[in-house]
Amino acid sequence: MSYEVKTEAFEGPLDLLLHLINRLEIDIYDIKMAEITEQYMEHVHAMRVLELNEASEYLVMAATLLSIKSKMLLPIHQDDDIDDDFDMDLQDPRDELVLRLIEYKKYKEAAENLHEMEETRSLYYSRPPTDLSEYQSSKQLELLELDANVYDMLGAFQKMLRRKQLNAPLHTRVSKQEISIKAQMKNVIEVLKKGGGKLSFYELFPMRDKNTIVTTFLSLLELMKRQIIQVEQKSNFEDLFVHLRKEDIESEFEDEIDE
Amino acid sequence: MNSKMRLMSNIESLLFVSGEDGLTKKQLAFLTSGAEEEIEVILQEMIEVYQTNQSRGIEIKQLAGTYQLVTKQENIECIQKLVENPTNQSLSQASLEVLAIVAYKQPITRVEIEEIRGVKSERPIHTLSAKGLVQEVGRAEGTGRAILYGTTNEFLQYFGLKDIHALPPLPEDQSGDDMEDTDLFMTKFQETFEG
Amino acid sequence: MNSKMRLMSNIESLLFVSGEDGLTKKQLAFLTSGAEEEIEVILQEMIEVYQTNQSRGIEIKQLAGTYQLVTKQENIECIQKLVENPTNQSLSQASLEVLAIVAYKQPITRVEIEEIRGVKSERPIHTLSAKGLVQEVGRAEGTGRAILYGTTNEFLQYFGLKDIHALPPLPEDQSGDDMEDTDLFMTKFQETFEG
Repeated sequence: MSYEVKTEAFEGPLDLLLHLINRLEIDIYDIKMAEITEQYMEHVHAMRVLELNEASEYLVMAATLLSIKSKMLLPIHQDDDIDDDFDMDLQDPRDELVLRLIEYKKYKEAAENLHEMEETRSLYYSRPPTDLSEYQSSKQLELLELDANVYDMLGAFQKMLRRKQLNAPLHTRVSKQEISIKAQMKNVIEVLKKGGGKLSFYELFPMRDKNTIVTTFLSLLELMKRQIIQVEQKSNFEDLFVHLRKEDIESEFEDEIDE
Repeated sequence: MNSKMRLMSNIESLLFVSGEDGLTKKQLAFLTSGAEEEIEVILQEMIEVYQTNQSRGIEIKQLAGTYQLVTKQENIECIQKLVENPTNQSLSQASLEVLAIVAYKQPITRVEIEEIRGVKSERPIHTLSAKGLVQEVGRAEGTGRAILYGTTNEFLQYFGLKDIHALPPLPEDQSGDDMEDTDLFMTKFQETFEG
Repeated sequence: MNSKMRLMSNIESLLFVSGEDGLTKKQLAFLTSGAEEEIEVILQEMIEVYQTNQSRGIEIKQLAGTYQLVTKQENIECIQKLVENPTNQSLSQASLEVLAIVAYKQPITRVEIEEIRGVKSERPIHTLSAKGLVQEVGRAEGTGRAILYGTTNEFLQYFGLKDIHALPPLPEDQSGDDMEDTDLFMTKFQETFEG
């Protein structure tokens, strides 16, 4: 069976979060962590992330959200001087995320402006310069300095393509997923156990088949949500590590996970 | 023939031949042996004439630092009938985002772009370089000496910009806005107390 | 705006973008949705107007059944100056186009290069050979045994490439690729919701 659908796509976890904030009509400065985390997980769950790179980014954000959520659940130390606490600008665990979202939002809007400009520009045409080399003596041509790099060459090629307006329509069909998430969750735990309880994110994706990658990714999300595994990243764009938190989970596993 | 008409004729010929490369006021002055101020005045007059004359199908626009002849927007329909594939292949969302960041923050490294977007951006950067919309403009200081990216002339041409300053201002920083509001509030507050 | 002015404007736009290929009366009638007889009359009037208006630098030339815009003969002097002026970019654009085609499609004949570019390319090929960036790498099979061109070692050196495989992939299908991934991704997305 195949589908051909076109809907809104997301440009990464920040884009997805902005979408959710917008849809849920949440104040960006006062994000309801429980609500947004749940929605985020649901969405990412439903999405089938294709590229490993992207997958890790969505996963890191999931981990971040869960971490912020749990920090916010911690009781504020009331044993200290209450006045102090009140006056002090307590560091909100959401601050960093909010700043990132706002920064990203600016450029997302700027990108929309660019898109409009692109459309306006497509309403008028210029013409390629007349090839004047005919009027040029060969000697002059040889003396002409060519000052270019590979990308100038590609740019020239691109200009030519634009002139020729080449294009081919694209149709992509997808087959249905074959491995269940439940089965893959078990697999992941097995692999983690064999790997001594800790593996790099990429080691969990040895297969190239996109469907399997997607299923593995979703099973990781589910495991994370259930706190069976934990995901760690030292800093942006560094390798992710996946830890097994609970060793013996078989029983709980059998009852809970149902398709 | 008077000299103004000759200059106009020369300018039209030159702009026609140079196509999307266009020519600057300075180059036009040199090529027509006219004075730059005179060329400036004549160009303004020509721009006006082309625009208002309804039987003209082309006009003069300032694009990427040069003057260029382009077709009038109102004729797009019949031109699109002429070009093979009228559905202009526009840039992907990813490319547009990267391009926006490069345009406003140039020179900027790939890692910095990725920090803002929250996703890897190697591919859109490559697409944009290959399309001649961004280019390497230098290397960052320090270890690694990462490539610094900036926009190209083709970028200006592609988005119909006279120069990089013609970019619309970056959408308002909301936190800045709020802060301003707070400031205003505090000022009012203060005023009331002191007044 | 009256219909004659609109037709004139349309025709000027169309002739402007069609360049050296020009357009026939029939094509113009189809593209502007005008009657052929009407187009014929208007074209004659336009030819007259362009010719007599001394501030115009281009005119309509009728050649082998097609109409095309060309610069006026009397402006040859300033165009010659443009040809000699080193700021002219169209020369390097032509050379870079040919170089890109040779680099990615080698071995390739001159005729094949011209088919891709849509214009004569003898001069830029000559320039590139003279600069040692492309060379004869063999002869094509069949009658004529046309020269096959390829890039040289100097080409690799000039662009700082380890070998020819170090060339970045052609941008041609990149935006397509992006779209494909997004589509695939979103299809999956939908599937899960509906499934």
